[in-house]
Amino acid sequence: MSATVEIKTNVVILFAGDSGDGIQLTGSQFTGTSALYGNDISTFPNFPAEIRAPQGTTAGVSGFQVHFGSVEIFTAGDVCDVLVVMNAAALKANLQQLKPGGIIIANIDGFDVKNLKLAKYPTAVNPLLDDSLRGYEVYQIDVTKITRTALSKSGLGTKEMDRSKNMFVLGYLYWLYNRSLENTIEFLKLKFKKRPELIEANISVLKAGYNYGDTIEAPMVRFDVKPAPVEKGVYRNIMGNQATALGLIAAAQKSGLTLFYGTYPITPASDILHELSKHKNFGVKTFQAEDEIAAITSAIGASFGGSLAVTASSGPGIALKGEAIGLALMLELPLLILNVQRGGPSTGLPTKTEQADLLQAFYGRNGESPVPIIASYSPSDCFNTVFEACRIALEFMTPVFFLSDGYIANGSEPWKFPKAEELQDLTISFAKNKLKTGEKFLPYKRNEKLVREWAIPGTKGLEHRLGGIEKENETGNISYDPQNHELMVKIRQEKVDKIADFIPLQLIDNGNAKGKLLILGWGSTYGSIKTAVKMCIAAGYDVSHAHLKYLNPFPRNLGTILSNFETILIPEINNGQLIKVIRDKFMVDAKGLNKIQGMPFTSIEIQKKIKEVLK
Amino acid sequence: MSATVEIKTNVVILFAGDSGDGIQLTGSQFTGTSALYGNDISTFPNFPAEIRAPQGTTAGVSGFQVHFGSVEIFTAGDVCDVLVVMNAAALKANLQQLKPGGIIIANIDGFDVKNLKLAKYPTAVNPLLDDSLRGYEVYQIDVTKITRTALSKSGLGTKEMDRSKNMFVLGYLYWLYNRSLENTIEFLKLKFKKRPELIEANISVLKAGYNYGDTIEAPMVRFDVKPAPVEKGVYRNIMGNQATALGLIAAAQKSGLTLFYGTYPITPASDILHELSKHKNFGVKTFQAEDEIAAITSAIGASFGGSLAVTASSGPGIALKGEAIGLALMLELPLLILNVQRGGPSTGLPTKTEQADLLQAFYGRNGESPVPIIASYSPSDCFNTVFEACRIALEFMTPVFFLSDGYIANGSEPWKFPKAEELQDLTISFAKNKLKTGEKFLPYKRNEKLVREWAIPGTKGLEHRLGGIEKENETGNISYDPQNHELMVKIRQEKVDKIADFIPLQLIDNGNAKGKLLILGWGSTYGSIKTAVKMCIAAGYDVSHAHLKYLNPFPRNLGTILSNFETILIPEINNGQLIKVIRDKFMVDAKGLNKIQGMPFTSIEIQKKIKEVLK
Amino acid sequence: MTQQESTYSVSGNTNSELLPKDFVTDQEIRWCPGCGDYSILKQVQTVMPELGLKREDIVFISGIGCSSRFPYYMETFGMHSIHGRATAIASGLKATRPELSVWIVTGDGDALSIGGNHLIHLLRRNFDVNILLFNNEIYGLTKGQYSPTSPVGKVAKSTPLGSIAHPFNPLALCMGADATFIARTMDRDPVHLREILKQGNQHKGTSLIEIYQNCNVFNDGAFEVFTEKGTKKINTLFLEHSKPLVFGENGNMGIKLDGLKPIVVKLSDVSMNDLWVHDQADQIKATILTRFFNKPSAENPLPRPFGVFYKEDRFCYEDAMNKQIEDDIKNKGNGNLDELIEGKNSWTIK
Amino acid sequence: MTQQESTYSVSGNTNSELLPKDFVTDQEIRWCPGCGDYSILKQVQTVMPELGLKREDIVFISGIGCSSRFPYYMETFGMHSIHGRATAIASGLKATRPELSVWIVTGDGDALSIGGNHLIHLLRRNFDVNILLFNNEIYGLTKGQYSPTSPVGKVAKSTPLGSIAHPFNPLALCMGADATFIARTMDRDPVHLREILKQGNQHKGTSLIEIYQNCNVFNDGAFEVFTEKGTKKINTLFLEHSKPLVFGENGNMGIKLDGLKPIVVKLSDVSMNDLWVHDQADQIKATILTRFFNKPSAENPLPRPFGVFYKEDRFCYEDAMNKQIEDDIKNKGNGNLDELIEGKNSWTIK
Ligand SMILES: Cc1ncc(C[n+]2csc(CCOP(=O)(O)OP(=O)(O)O)c2C)c(N)n1
Ligand SMILES: Cc1ncc(C[n+]2csc(CCOP(=O)(O)OP(=O)(O)O)c2C)c(N)n1
Ligand code: SF4
Ligand code: SF4
Ligand SMILES: [Mg+2]
Ligand SMILES: [Mg+2]
Repeated sequence: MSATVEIKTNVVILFAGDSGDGIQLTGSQFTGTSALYGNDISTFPNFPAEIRAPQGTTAGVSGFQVHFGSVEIFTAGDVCDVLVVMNAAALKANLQQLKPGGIIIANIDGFDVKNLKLAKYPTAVNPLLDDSLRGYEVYQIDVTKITRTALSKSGLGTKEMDRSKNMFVLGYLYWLYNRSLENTIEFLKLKFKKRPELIEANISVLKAGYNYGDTIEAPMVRFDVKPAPVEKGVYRNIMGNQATALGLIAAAQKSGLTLFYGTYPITPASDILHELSKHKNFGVKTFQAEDEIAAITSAIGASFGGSLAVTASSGPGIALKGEAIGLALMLELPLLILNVQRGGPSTGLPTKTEQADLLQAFYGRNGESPVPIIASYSPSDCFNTVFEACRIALEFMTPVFFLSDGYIANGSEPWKFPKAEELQDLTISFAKNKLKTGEKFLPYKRNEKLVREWAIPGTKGLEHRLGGIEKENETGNISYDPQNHELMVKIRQEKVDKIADFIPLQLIDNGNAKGKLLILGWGSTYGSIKTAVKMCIAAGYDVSHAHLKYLNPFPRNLGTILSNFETILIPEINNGQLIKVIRDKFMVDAKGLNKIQGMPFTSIEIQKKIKEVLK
Repeated sequence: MSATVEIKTNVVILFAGDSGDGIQLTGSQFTGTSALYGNDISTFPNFPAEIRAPQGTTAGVSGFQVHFGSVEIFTAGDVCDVLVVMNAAALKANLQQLKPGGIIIANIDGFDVKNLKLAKYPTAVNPLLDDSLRGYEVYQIDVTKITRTALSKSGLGTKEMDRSKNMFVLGYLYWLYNRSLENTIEFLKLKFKKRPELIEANISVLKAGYNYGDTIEAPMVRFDVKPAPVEKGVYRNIMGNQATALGLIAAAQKSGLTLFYGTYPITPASDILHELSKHKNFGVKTFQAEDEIAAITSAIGASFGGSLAVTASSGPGIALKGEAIGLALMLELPLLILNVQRGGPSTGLPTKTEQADLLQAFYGRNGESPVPIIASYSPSDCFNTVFEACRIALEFMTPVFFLSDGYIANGSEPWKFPKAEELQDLTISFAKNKLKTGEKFLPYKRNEKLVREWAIPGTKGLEHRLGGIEKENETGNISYDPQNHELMVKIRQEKVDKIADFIPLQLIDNGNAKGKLLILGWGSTYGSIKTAVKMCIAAGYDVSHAHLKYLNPFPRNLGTILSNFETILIPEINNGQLIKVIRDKFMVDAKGLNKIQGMPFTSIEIQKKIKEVLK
Repeated sequence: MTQQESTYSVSGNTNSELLPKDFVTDQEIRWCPGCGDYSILKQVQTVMPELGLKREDIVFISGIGCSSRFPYYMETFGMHSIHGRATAIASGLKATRPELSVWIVTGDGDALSIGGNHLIHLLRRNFDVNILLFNNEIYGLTKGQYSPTSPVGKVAKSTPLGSIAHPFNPLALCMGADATFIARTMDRDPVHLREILKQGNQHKGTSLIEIYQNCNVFNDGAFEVFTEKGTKKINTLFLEHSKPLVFGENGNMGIKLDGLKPIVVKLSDVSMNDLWVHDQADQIKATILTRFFNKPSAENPLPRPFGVFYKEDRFCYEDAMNKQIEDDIKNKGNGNLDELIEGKNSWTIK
Repeated sequence: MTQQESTYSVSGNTNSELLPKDFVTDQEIRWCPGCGDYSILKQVQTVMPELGLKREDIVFISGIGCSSRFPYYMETFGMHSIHGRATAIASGLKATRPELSVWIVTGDGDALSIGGNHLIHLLRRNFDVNILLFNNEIYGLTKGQYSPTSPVGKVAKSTPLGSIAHPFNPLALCMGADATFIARTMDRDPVHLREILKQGNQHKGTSLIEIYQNCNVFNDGAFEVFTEKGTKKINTLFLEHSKPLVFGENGNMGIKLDGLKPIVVKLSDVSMNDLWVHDQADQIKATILTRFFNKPSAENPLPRPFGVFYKEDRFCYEDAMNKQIEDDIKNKGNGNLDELIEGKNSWTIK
């Protein structure tokens, strides 16, 4: 039966099911196909907090949200248009995400007595049967049964048959959104190269799903989401942690240095380690240390030896690195510290996102210890931002904080990736022995940027000693001299402040350069703010958006920008951190918009606040 | 020959010599005697950075500065009136501390060729012989020779004789300042109880010094510093670290709890451990852990068990405790974290003072993690302040930061100490089992102060589990619920903010409640600011002084106070830390006065700044 | 004012009415289905009532890891702390509350990677606590990185080409740290597990119990040669004090010492009397037993020992701590706060 | 772009012209007069030219402590880092610059208290570095607290009534951590010290050298029975590979193994042939030797061993790391950045 086709500018689908239901794969496939088709896209996978929470329970629900459109897309979507649920728990956990009137596609088999009970529905209640879902359009499909039927002649066991249930759902959605099966068929061929019987089975179930849409008798609307007017070029889909890993390898290649990555596993930073350790043929050295302190100090050792040294963790692990960060800054060695932030304090909410480690990056160590801080604002942006962080570390001989968070780290988006040759060169010149006879090497002699030279072991004549005790200017010898200490503290501060002369000026992302309201954001709130501001401007509000990537030092023109607005609003996924620094530094009475729920803002929340402020 | 007597209101003497010269003992004796006499007093010992730097070198010079007067004394003195030097290095290292026209008392024997060379005077230069010291009054005494003569019949060896050189100097100064020998004689009798021959020797050298003053033929002025009009009562001399230790024991006694002190040695905090470990008969349990992390986590264990748990360190060690502080705050268990600050960053200047760990106390951990902060302002004040910190920790079930610094820790002053019975009672009531059958204990149920109960193991029926993962309100069970997380973050913040209702209002220490200039200080700058403001007020300047003890939360009326002044000046021994918090919180454009030299402000420096601001 | 002794006092009565189910909490267990942790939890809950302890005197302290979720499932006092620090937290608790029964639950990463230092220091100090080290040779909670006990070559998330780090031999390490009680058992042998738990509890001093635990999601079968029927008998050696070392199908094999070298012998060739007799008190013998560590194979047929390797009587830190306090009180009398505050050199201004 | 190999390349040439004085820096030495550290510094400077290393290829890394000031006095590359972390810093350096000669200088507190974890992990990973552990059984720099090697009863700043913590046996701990080279020597025997330094340097893998060092200010005489003329001979045992264990005035005593038990015998009573012959390759024997640890006395006359206890060939972490990289390059070719960035699923928008 052929259905009417409705054209949509953008659609949010949330796939949800048990961890074992192949939800992540289904979501990624749908994403890839839509990207290929030319849609702009943003995604957010939502893993259960437990490794494998008991099957069928809400704790075990895995989700994958994809937002695709014929317009520019900046977030994974506030609410969803379509909710695909493989069992009762998935419905229960996610129904509040579905917009009124939205579509529910439910696998009936996941709503049997056992599943209903595991999802903690009251006895004898089945949401598919009572009319609690009357505000939605519900499509009930017995996925299991149809899948088994489709595979009846495959010779596979029931268990193995059931594993392709997700392909049925995917096929059905391809039908619904008028997508070609080609991309997924190719994928299946590669994935099951070694088990041809599974290639066939999965393809036939995929097609069964597609055909089901075509053939069932229910009156049904199909949708079309046209390609987005995105820039021409070659794209790929990329997750934040992956982009971070690639950015590091790129920086190593462009600097000609060995990449040393000293780390200790922690959610949500570990995937960077996993990704890097796959690329040993780039000379990458990954080191899973015994703890976070060894992770950073081994990186300091590698930096002393002339490597591009990186350490990474999330909040609690970063807390452990504080003392060693102080050492790196005293030694004035390049070092990258990546913090993929998660919900805190303490162990907090390990699998959730938060921006609550900014002040830790600023002040989380003893003494006067300024460290440059730079934050990424989207999954693909991690590539550029971590590359830039490497540039700063190498160019200014300093530890640098790179901040990302769980939302960016696990989120993905299409990326018009650069060619290697387009990337900036980071060529390093280690100190050479240019001493005249009798002359002593001065390890703390500085250039006009106040940067000392990187003199690595193996360089004859440059033998020298570094340490964490206050050092005499230029010679680096231990010095307890009062004046010298003040001088050195000031120099270390000035060196970081001066970086402002070597970073881009702050741009207004959207809106006028002067006006009533500036939304000042940083990090992963970019997409929601961007969307909200865009819509508010369209609705006639006088609002602008600037998004900070450079947090320490701030771009030189930030003060001027702030002074051009009547009100400054700073949305953060924390209890107010950037706002403290801004208020102190610029004496502007900025207001905060804070959400501390382990989840990103919706653009609606931000729009609401904008309208409230401007009314 | 009898000398003229000149009356002085206050005098600063700096004793300086080699580490082996008994300088600390000489200084303490002089201090004790003057205190007994009724002077107000402040002292500052200055140890060499090395354990035992090569004898005779400037690196090996040990100093003890005492400031005593018939007026109130608040600091150890900006410059000194009298400089006692046992050798050439001591002169070289300290001459710049002596005021023009000041008195130098020099031991000639310490200016032989060898000593001059060790002190790095150019060959053939002897400052006692050229006229480089012509701006001072120099008394040269061959202390060694006279001491040996005085002991010629004692039967002691030369080495042992030479060890009482310091008694000669002390005796001479007793003569100069018209002091009785009694106190020191008593002391010697006790100290050498087991070696009577040394009692006699030391006393006779002490007397020789005194008589030397009486009999030499040089025309000489003696000085008299009358007793100060200090409050009546019983006094003792006390150093900051000692006062901290006693304050902790007092809090343990008044709360009826076992004091558990988990720590790892570090300068300048270790002396608290040394002091506490002497008082095991108070049931004090000191635990020298394997590192700072074990130090704090063992304390958390002790707190869970119902002890008054304390951990202490200095900057680098505090940096290591960040993660565990987050745990304590999540668990909502009482815990004291003492930071005796020293010069940073990194290893920094371990033997010097600094106030540069304030922002670390505020923000040095992951996530939203507010911790109350309270700072002591003088050696004896450590007693009250640490006691108050214990009160807050116990009353609000929270970790609390107590900040002190190297200057306070090693400085000493007379203390009109309280009687035990005058101290506030801190009686604890652990949670009791008041549950009805079937009722569950709710470990995170709160009282009107938002404080939960302390339910310790061993209490039947209150079995429960705590952890660092976000917890459900009231039950304490693990919860990943978004709304609950926001609620808990807000509660933890509010609980700390609310403490403001249970601390004293901020007082103006000196000056008017409204005016042109407020000097807002915290911690060890108290004495210098107090002195400076007093003098400026006397000179007619419109300046006031408020000194913060409560840094988080601030006293409720602080905002009002700040708004009553045209200018706020914040002097700190750092590059500007409190000022950041004040500017952010109160939107006042406060100015900083910063010194980062590992040394306290002189009151002159502060006066200069006051005059500059007010001109 | 004196210590609040009343609140602290803990009577020694056994509480014979308690049942295993009294140690079950209302929290849903969140381990993966099939995880070895379930069996260990079960055995601990089973053994608890037999130990003669009051429930409120028992405290379980853990770090972070799958295994470290354990305290949530025990109806006793408990703390789920931070990664690697359970041992240090327990030390502070035991130092101040020696009358409590303190159990530490930790994983191979928690105890031997980030927590290695606290572990070895706890062992030397010999606080009277029990350590249950769940060794699954993998990082479970963080989804499958190799751990300090993973064998060389282990392919895991962080080592796609195989691990290159020589692993710890946990019991050898603990012997080196002067542990006073070390034992090994496994999730799949409930009877043995319970027996070892009881012996560990009885030991006065730190009891270190390594438990082989299967992580069926990230490291399935790591110990199957020791746990599965077909291979268990010839690959495991169950130690019993004063008994000769015998193992194999039908107990037909034994271990003999050739000088310092252990060799496998057939009981048909060698007399029982010539076999190595297990002596828990012998530190050297225990060390040699910890070195039965390579996977048994044709060239190296040494079976893996289970049971109590070593047990030594040595004073516990908390006892010495208390004794020092008591002695000091005996010598100086109970501390007098007024005297302390006044010090020895006060003066009066009138 | 490829690695900047030119800058890194280090030739293997020995530099025979170097003299001990070439390793002396212009920094004034700040140890207390009489400190054992002076002698160790002297011997290290003396030995350096004999090792066939270029000065610029040598790196000394230390933590914090009196001993950790060492790098400032060595005219090589050096880092005086933070307390306890020298071992971890050295690991990162060696992992990336295997051609350098890396020396770690650490104290008993630095290595075994705060740094214990990094030490044992370094040992198991077996990076090819040398560790000089200056054991003075005290915290020198912080002015005299007891350390993890101080004996029970030690009266120190933090233990005015005597320490109550059972100390580590450092070499036993290191054996437990699967060290591949352990040795003991002392500040007061320059010849032996130099010999052990050379052997440590020759060993491929982590060489752990414990050096008894007198802190004459806070712990004077801690080792005097082993270092002073009158008592040294009967209390020390100098180990030499393949040689029987002989000691005593005129070498008239020996050690025999009675089963697993070492006993002291007089050579007049027992034949040389019956003595224990030192075998550096024997892990169990080495372990037994580390257990010669109580102060020698009438009941326990076992002398304290000095020399190389144990030496094992095992692959070094950095070599395996490089091999894995080489193999990966062999298998997949040198990484191509464009291909990496593009990934496998790109698409083109035209
Ligand atoms: C400071 C810190 N670092 C890292 C982590 C992440 N983390 C949690 S558990 C764990 C290791 C778990 O392995 P193991 O101890 O063997 O326990 P298992 O899960 O296998 O039972 C890691 C690395 C953390 N929570 N905190
Ligand atoms: C993080 C940190 N904790 C504590 C200290 C203080 N500290 C410096 S050296 C030291 C111990 C020194 O003892 P040891 O390692 O035995 O060296 P030694 O001075 O005896 O040579 C301590 C506790 C520090 N510098 N940093
Ligand atoms: S990941 Fe492994 S150890 Fe963790 S719960 Fe699952 S099966 Fe158990
Ligand atoms: S304190 Fe001891 S170890 Fe340190 S320099 Fe002095 S004598 Fe040497
Ligand atoms: Mg594990
Ligand atoms: Mg030492």
